[in-house]
Amino acid sequence: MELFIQYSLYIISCVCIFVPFFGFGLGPPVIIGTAVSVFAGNAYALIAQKGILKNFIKDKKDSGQSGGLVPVLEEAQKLIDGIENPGSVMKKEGHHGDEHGEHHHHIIPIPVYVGVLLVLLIGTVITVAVAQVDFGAMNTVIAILVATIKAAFVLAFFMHLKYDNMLNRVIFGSGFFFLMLLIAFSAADIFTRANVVKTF
Amino acid sequence: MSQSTAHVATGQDNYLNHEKGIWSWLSTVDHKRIAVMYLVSVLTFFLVGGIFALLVRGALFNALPENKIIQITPDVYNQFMSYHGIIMVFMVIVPGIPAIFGNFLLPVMLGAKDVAFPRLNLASYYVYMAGAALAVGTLFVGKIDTGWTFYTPYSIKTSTSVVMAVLAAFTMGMASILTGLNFIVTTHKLRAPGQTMNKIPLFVWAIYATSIIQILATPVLGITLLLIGAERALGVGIFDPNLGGDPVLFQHFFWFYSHPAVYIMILPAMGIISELISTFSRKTIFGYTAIAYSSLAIAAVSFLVWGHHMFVSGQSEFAGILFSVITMLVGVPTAIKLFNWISTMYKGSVRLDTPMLYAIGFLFLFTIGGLTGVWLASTGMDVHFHDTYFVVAHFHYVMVGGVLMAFTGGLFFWFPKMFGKMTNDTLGRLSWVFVFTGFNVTFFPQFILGALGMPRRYFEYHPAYEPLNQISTVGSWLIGLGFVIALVAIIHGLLSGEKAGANPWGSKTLEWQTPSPPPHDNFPITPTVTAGPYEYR
Amino acid sequence: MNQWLSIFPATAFMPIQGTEIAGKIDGYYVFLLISSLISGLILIGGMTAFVVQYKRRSANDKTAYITHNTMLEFTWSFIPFVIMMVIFFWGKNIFNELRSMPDASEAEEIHVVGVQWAWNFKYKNGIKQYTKEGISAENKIGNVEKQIMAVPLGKPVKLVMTSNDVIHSFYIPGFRNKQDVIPGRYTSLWFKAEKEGEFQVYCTEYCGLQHSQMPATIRVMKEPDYKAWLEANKPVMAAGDGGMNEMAMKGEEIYDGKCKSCHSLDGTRVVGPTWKGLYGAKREFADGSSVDADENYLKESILNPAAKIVKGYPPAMPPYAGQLSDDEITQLIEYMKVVK
Amino acid sequence: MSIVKTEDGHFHHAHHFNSLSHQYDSAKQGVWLFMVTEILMFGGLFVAYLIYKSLYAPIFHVGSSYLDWRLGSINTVVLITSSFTMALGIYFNQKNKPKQAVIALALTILCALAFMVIKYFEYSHKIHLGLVPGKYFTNTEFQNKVAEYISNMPIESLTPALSDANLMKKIAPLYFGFYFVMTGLHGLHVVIGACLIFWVMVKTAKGQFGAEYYTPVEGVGLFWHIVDLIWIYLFPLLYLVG
Repeated sequence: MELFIQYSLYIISCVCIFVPFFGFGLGPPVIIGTAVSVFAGNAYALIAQKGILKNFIKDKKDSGQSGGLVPVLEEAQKLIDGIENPGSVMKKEGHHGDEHGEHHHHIIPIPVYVGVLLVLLIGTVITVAVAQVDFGAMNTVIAILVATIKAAFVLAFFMHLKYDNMLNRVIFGSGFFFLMLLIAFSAADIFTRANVVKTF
Repeated sequence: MSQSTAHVATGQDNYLNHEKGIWSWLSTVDHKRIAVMYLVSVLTFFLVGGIFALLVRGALFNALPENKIIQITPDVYNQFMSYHGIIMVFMVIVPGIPAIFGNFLLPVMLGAKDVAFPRLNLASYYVYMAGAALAVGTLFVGKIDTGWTFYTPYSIKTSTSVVMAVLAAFTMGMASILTGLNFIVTTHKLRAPGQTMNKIPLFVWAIYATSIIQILATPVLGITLLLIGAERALGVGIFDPNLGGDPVLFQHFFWFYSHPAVYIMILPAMGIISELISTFSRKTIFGYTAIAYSSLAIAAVSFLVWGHHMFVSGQSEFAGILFSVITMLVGVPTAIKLFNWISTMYKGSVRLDTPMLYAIGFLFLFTIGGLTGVWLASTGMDVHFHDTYFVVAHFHYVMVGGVLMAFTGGLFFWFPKMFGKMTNDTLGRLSWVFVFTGFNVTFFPQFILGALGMPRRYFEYHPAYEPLNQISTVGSWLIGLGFVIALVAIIHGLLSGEKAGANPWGSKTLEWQTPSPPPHDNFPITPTVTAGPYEYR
Repeated sequence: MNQWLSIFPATAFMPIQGTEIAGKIDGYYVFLLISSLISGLILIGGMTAFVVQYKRRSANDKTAYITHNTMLEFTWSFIPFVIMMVIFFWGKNIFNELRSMPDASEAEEIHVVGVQWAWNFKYKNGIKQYTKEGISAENKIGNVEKQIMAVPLGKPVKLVMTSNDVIHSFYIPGFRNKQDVIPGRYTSLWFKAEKEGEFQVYCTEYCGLQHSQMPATIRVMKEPDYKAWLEANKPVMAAGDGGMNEMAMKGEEIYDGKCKSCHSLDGTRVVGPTWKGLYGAKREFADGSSVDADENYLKESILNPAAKIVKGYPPAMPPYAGQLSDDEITQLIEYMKVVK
Repeated sequence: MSIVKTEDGHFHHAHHFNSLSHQYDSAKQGVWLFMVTEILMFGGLFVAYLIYKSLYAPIFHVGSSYLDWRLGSINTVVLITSSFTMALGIYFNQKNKPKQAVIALALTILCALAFMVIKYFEYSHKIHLGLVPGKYFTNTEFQNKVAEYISNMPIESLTPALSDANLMKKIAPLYFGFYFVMTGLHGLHVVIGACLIFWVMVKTAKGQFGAEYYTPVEGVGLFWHIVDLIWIYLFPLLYLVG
């Protein structure tokens, strides 16, 4: 999967270099935005999955350097560990269903589910409440923003994506990514069309 | 495991005789048997689509309707042309290589016992057949005359049974999604021990890239087709200009699938060619990584270039230029592949058996198709060539000259593996001669016709174009003859071919390391992979 | 640049050049042809050479073990890339030229309407090259009798195009130009003809039964001839039995703008009743009453449609009181009279 | 894929997998891939919606005022709750508590039914008023309201299309085209989801799932959450912001 990410990265940066070159109006923000996010995702994947950071810290410690940035980096590594291996954080619950051996499914406790339910209900209330006030074009933005936060909670907890492996996250993210391409390029046509004027 | 070993000891048990009776075939979950069922279905549809092609070419032998050798009316011609497109695209080329060779070979090449979801695999076969039945059903209920593209608003206005046809395409799209899903999970999860992503054969890489496209592009086609149905039933207005819709948006949605679909068709063909060239040059493939990655690159970029089908469709000039430059980028990985295949032959030991002849034919035709593709990707040139016979010639060079050549080559190559018998090499070579020359005779004149300005999908045309069209029609008969000879070679091989050994071509990939035909579980013992797929030392 | 390219006779494979841009496109075409021939020769020639030279000699041939060569691979990714960028920029410049419209002041504007299956042209002075009932039997490609669009020589012509039914595409091979014609929207195309004579127009977007029989001809004339043509074909304004008088022509324009989407002229049912043979016919209403369609009824139905609803139709028409002047209503009714 | 529970109460994975967890991971990845296709399929509709909304904002604004946001909110709450009970259904299966799991799944189906009943009332109301897609649209009041709304807009914010009153009247039904297609397709998914949940509920009741093997429940759960997810976007876009 990293290969996939890296190769699409190459392509998108290619596009990135050439599109601003022509001074197009709409393309660059969209494409640069996606490129930056892919860069970020890729860097994250490298650090998290290949353990680059971990190795770096280890090297430093081995060679006796522990000042400077090393403690900060260690904190960062812990954070990544927390995201990547949630099981290690919530071990007690996780091992309950594993009596039969090899497989490790993370089980989220009921209070978490209840909390998510509450968040979603509050989100709904906010959506409805905000819609009663007229913010103009911001209404759509707020609505989509709140909806996205709600969706993130559903994905992370109800759909267990927070505790799932990287691949499934990438798979699901790619759906949204390609959707974004569809809308970006369709919009690049529809909103840049010349207005044809009739003189008679 | 002990069971499998026992079978090998007798040397008799294989997937063909593992179970007996027609029901054991229809209800099988063995990927190899499903592949054979796909083979039979796809070849049948190919025959039907080919007959439509010959009829279309026959009708175009003469310019004016009054002296046509095939006396049909324009509406019948439009139906022939539409059926040729729909059958060949949705029923033959899109499922062709992935569903037949992908199904048969992907698990074997990975060293797995089956695909990840065998029952889903069978289900997708039946979904595909249901879609095909719907499509063929329109022949008896109302016909279809929209072409394979279903452009609105024509598809909303025409009185033919468009709803049934779009449902057919939707259903077959569903089958395509399920197959792709199965292959992706299989590639991720079911590789044999030691079979890392850097060691899988290039055919698997190609199928993997194809599957990604299938998963990501087909749903958009699905919703587009459903919307056409809704448009006809309810008049929702999303694509109907009378109700405020934008027909050009339909084209965006349609080509968001259908351009990547072009790569659904050609990528597996490229995979086959990688295997053929390496095996018959008895040499390791040149630039494995480059070929593998360029498959993924093509898959990724293919989603960004759909607008090059729409340079003159009324999309904005800005979008046209944007799509044009990205299209140029697709040319780079394609060029990389061509160069790599050719340098694979350098200092090799090349043997021109039937499959290799087809591979050489592929390289020849695909080079022409690819180069003319660059012309069409350029905005300035495409304005003149768009929707003329130049485009027709270009995509037939890629689709027929590319995909079908690779398909036939692959069929002759893996036939010993699939059925345990050899085909007659003389017949195979003869078929190649006819297909190859016939193909060039048919489609090269169409480049000239297109440059001269003959528009596509014309039933009657200016008499000045007649001589070139007649050459083209004669060529189509040669292709037809060539494929009939190929079919004879296949049937002859099935009935009275020599018995094939496990590895008749001396290939190094995993599927040749198991008996021909493979046993029910593919391998007597789960293999452990230690070397790459092309280690010819 | 194009000088040396023109040594190679591109016109042998292309239609006659009718515009300056067509010449540029042909130069570009020659460049593509030659560069593709060279690349094709390298690829196919290399392939053939390798097949011949490295033919398998014995069953146990040893082959070289070459896995990759980064420098080589980079070269053959980079060189095609550069060539393609050249091709792209050259093509983009031509495309820009094809698509940047001339000033409205200096260009001759002609309106084009694509219908199934004919091209309709309309000039500023009222000339209409309309085919009312599709294509006539003798109006075929073989023995040409087609719609004529006269254009002046050496003056930019701008076409403003739309379609009445499905997508068509307006293609002039001699000018190397093409643009789809889309219902519900206007697209435009321009050219400056540099050669006298007749140029073929094709429809290149599949539009149904007689897609291949939508021929039209662009007739390029010298400026004075063009003026004379415009004068000679000016519509006859005199009132007459089937002919259109000036009032009716104005009415038609109002119809095109406001009424066409709901009322047909050929008897097909759209949203509202057709206007075909409407004037003087007996109208039956939803409440059972009926009346002959005279000027008073028509006027009432335009101003206050809800008063009398024709049987079998929804009360969908908005009232036009205040939107149309009395003159305009009279013009519309004049037009209804000639729609038979 | 076939999993057999043997007499001693253990589950056996299919022959081509190494282990149960191997099979579980593969199946889950397959379901996720399928979810991507669902997202992209609905995504096509959302793309069309966003484009037309930015082109013809007044139609969507007036259109959304014709929908009852109270019913929409109730449906949102119902679906969110059903997602919660579905998650519980999986949880109880993970904990080897089939009885509670069956109750949770049954509640989910009830929510789905409640959702469809409310949807039915909404639909029949719209159809009664003639607020249906283009071909059958008869509600002139809606068209007039759109015209009125546009006439109240500042003149400089009008595009050529918007200032053409007749055109706007003609294309006003577009909103209900979107409404019926989007909610209709979503409703179809709700029905399919309810059937699937019923299927896993029966299997749970028969004791065919447990902590070791509950892949179908998990898969159906993912599908159901996607249905919920889509509604989370549909609700504000159709009912509130318009």
